Amino acid sequence: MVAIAVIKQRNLFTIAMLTGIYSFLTAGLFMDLDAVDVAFTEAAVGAGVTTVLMLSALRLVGSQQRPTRHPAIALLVVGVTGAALIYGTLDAPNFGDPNAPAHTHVAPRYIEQGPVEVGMPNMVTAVLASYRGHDTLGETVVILTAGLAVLLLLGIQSGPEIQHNVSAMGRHMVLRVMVKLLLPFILLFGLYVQMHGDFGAGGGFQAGVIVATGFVLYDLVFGEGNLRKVLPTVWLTRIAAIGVLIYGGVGVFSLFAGHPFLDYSALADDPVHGQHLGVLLVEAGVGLTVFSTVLIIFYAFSGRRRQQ
Amino acid sequence: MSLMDNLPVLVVILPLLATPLVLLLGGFGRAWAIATVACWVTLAATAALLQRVSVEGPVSYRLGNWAPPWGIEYRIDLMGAYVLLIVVAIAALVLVFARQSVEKEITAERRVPFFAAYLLVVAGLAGITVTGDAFNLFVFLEISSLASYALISLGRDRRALTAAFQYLVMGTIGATFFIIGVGFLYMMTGTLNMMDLAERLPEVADTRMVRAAFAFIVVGLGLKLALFPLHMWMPDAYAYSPSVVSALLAATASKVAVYALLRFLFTIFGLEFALGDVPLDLLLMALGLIGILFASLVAVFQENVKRMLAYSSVAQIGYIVLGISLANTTGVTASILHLFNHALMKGALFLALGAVVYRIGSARIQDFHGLGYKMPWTMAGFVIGGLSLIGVPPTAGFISKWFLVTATLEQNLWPVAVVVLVGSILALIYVWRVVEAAYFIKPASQGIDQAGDVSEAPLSLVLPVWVLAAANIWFGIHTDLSLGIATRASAALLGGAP
Amino acid sequence: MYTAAVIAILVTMVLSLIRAFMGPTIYDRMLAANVFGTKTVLLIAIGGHALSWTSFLDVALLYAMLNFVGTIAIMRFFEYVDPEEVPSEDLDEASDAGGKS
Amino acid sequence: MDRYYAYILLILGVFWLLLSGHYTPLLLSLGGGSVAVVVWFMWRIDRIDGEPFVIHVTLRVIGYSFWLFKEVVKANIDVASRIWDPNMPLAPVWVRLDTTVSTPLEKTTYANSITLTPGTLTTDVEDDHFMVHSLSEEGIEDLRRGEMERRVRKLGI
Amino acid sequence: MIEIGHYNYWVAIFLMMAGFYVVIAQGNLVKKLVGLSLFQTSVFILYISMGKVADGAPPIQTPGVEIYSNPLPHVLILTAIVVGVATTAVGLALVVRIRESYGTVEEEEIHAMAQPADEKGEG
Amino acid sequence: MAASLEILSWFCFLVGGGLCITGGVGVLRFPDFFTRVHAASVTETLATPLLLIGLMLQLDNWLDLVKALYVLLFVLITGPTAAHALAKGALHHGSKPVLSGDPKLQTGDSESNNREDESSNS
Repeated sequence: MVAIAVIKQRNLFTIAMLTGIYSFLTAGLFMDLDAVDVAFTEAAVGAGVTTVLMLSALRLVGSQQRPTRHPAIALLVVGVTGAALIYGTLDAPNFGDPNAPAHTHVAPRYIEQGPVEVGMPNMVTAVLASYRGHDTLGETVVILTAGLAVLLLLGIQSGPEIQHNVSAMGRHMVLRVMVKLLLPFILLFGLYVQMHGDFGAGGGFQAGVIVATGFVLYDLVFGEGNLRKVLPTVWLTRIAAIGVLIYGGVGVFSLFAGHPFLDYSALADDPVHGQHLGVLLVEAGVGLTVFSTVLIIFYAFSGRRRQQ
Repeated sequence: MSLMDNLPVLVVILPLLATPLVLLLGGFGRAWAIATVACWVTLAATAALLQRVSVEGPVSYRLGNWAPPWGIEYRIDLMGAYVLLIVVAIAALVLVFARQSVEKEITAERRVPFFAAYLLVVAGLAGITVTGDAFNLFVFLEISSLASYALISLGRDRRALTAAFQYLVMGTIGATFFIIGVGFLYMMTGTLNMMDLAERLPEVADTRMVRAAFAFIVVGLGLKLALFPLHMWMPDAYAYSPSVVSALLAATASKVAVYALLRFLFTIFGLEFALGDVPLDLLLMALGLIGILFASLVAVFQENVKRMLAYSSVAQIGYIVLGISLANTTGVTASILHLFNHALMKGALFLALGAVVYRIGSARIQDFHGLGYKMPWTMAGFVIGGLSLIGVPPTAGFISKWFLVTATLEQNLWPVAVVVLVGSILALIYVWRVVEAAYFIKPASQGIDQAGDVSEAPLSLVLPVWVLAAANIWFGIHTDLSLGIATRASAALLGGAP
Repeated sequence: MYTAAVIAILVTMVLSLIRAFMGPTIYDRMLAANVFGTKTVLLIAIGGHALSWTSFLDVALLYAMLNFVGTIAIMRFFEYVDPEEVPSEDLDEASDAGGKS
Repeated sequence: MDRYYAYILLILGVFWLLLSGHYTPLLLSLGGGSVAVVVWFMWRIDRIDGEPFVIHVTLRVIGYSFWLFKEVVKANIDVASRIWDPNMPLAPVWVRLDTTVSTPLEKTTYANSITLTPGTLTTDVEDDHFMVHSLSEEGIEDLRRGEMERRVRKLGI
Repeated sequence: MIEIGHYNYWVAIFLMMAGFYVVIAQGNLVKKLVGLSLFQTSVFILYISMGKVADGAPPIQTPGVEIYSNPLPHVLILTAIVVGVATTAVGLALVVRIRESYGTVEEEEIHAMAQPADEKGEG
Repeated sequence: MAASLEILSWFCFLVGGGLCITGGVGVLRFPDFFTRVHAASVTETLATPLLLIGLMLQLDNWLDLVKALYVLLFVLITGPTAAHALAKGALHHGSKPVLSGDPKLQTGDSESNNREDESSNS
């Protein structure tokens, strides 16, 4: 499969491209395994964000790799690990077996009660935002942490010195017109994904990524620091922080209302209604944080000059 | 629900939500103030929590008000509360120290995000200790790890970058192994809740899958806690990171990883499985022993005091693991006790070192010449920490070593006890090298910058050092509190589910 | 009928993948990757309908978008690479030979 | 100019309604909010890069699309036959094509139409000419006859 | 689909090991990160495979569908994907900084550079 | 009515699929980057719409229909834009198209030509 090619390729640009393809394939596999939401995310993240980040990093570090050695010890470690894994799976429940313990203990409640208790058809969103809402709070914080870490490491150069090299692309009329035309639709599509996470695939995380990708596309084509004027870094940091605060705030609100942390039932008189509202708010928080953090990271990478 | 009922969640969300506040309000002074207030309030909450747990027994908290196997549960038993106290107390003390140290070592535009990341480390570590859900533990593990990669990379030496990168690779492999293991467990039991896992595992314990899961979780956590052959990332990471960061991480991060290991070994897999079916006890013991000897030896030859202390940490992990591998009450008590005491001594040592770096800008042993007279308070603190590290009687270090030796002798493993003593002697040697440099060697006249302008570090730096140094002695003499909790915690662990 | 269409798409995907591996220039690879991406979109749209997946068209739309963004991104950043870093062909050729095994 | 944003607002609103498929008050208001946010962003972006592109969607676009589709089919058959021909009768040319289209949107439409038709490919867009690569001389001849250009200009965009 | 048995897991394991091998064996830091994300992605495949229920539908409530796949692994993997991309981003940022201060991203060259300097410029 | 729609969609699928493969073969067979773009545009401009139209004829949910239409429009708009951008980029980076009358075109062994061509360029 593509994976092997990825390993063997020595030109890192090609690798970035191939990992994108690999992500597409993985996402296709996820679709086939009924994991629509995951496929959505994997596509957006693997093929979108990771590729763009990888490329912008490669711009800074150079793309040619030296020939590699193949130490036997690595093979040994890998072999042992692989053997352990195979050993482990030998008496695993069969693939797709509906009677596997994984499907009979905790999961049925999500499937049977999720749509009723949380009031939304998409069980993944229900579990994500409500039953395991705390994980998702953690996830949002992880994103914020990554943004912070990149900020700490690279900082963001702001101001007039971010002139992208004037290149063929810099004044690429067809692209400019087209991107300008597509941008509102991409953004709106992102927001659509945000709002319809309750019903179909999608949710705050995916939406944040899509919206950010739209802006990244704009920046790639228009360059010249325009995007930094549209969405200044300071705004983004604040938006990221506010996103987490919205999420945490919902939790704290339920604390003050005399319920446990993150109990959305506290938000409205009718528990199901409260759940719905809570999930909506929480997803909004996730979306804001993800969108702004992805852009922060992108700024950090693209604003940095290549040093020799 | 009263405030008391919400304590378990408060200890996590206070630092967690203080982070965006720090980012929003900005400003170095304000960031520091918010972080400090958050940490101290958390400390108060933790103390109250410990009090409550020790009276009422384990506390469970349902997040989102979903019943445990479905929702995420926080579950705090005595050991959890105890480790939590260590983490938060050290974090709060280090913050006092941080204000001036950070001002000196971190460039201005990075200070605000620095405190934000600091809070995230604390929140992540606190989350690991209180959570009762295997996957939630992974999430918090990653929060704290990601933040600490960034913090480590802020060291002024460029090797801080490579150290952070190495840590990132190793840490991610560890975390991925961990989720493979958790995934296997989930496949076999259908649950992620720790208590539920513990209940359902015995039915399926005799399957290869569970054994593989066990192996992956142990290796994964072993990577995080720098168990001997997997320790490669640690010395560099501690040696090149900013003083504040080394103090915080050395005193807390590996403790929490040990805690997670204990959780999985004893609470989830249960004693019989963990140390009976699988010959893990022998393996752990061997690794612990080799770790003690090897790391102590390497430490003796280090020129950089920070690096020396980092290797010494690897050795101390060896002691802790050794205690676990003995699998009797005394051994585990010794481990838990050492967890606490090691946090105290390493905290004191790294902070003292931070104060030295603050003044002379170096941590090499030859720059220590004559420091004993120029920075008497700092160096005195360092010496007390060092004594505790060696295990000299009136200090806390002595108590835990004593218990460890007793435990080995209970099992009639006197060669092991000898190794422990040898380790202490090696510790004596490397601590002595610093002491010798500081007190008995005159500074070379052409010394770089100690031409008389080196004076005692400011109060905000010395105070935390001394609080910890004093704690080392206090807990060496008044053992009731620490020992009592450790004994009860280990009894609970070994007695199966607390 | 769906099967026929899906097989056709899969064949095309394989063909474009071969081109992506063979290069020889980075632009050939990008072109192939672009074709590959479009075909993935089609595959999801048609296969998704055939297997009655839910919200497969949302995913297809997302893929179409990412495919475009990806192509532009690669081009954008490739412009920054120094000419001397443009992969020399034999290197790539050699590594590919191993890659397809 | 303000009409232009009202216009975008309208198009995006329709886009949302067709996409959403859920018409509860909550989602409708969220949709309205989303559309407004996007339009605000577009307004802001236009202010900053100074390149607002005014779109006039007219019914003529539909007619043009059908014509273009017919051309595309013809060209496809041509290229497909070249692909399968064992001799691969290729005679690629790369020439300058003078044009009179003026506005950016017109140029873009024209250039993309050329590219969309297999066998011809716009490689560069300059003020008064395009560079076009074609698989054969005939493709260029067709373009030079200018039917496509005329139709693009008639769109009045 | 039950005949497939464990085949799916093994594919995932094979991919996992491929990624893991890259992490250990490759000297190029960027490549290491690529390997790392390959490794993680394969773990995701493992998880999602275990969530599949034969003949199940995606866990989105649809009228007339009785069997759904297990939503829990999906949720976990969503979180894990996020963690993965966060790690990659931080890793890449580190690589960029390493490149800036060492001038290379090959592990061996960095080692060669770091050792002689060990005694100088400490602290 | 339903039957004729069915037949129409069959037709679309078959022709689309055939064109799709054609394009793929073209991408492999054609001698240089620029000619390959033409081959690629066969798959993008006719095969894709045909397949999607075939699909649209099968869909019974108007919401899906609209989304399929969006996908189609999006692909049609971005396809040529990307091709154009790629071609422009390739030129900018020093590739030159192989032109009519070039002896390389006649040999039929496209790969070797190509490598020669590229290595002389870069």
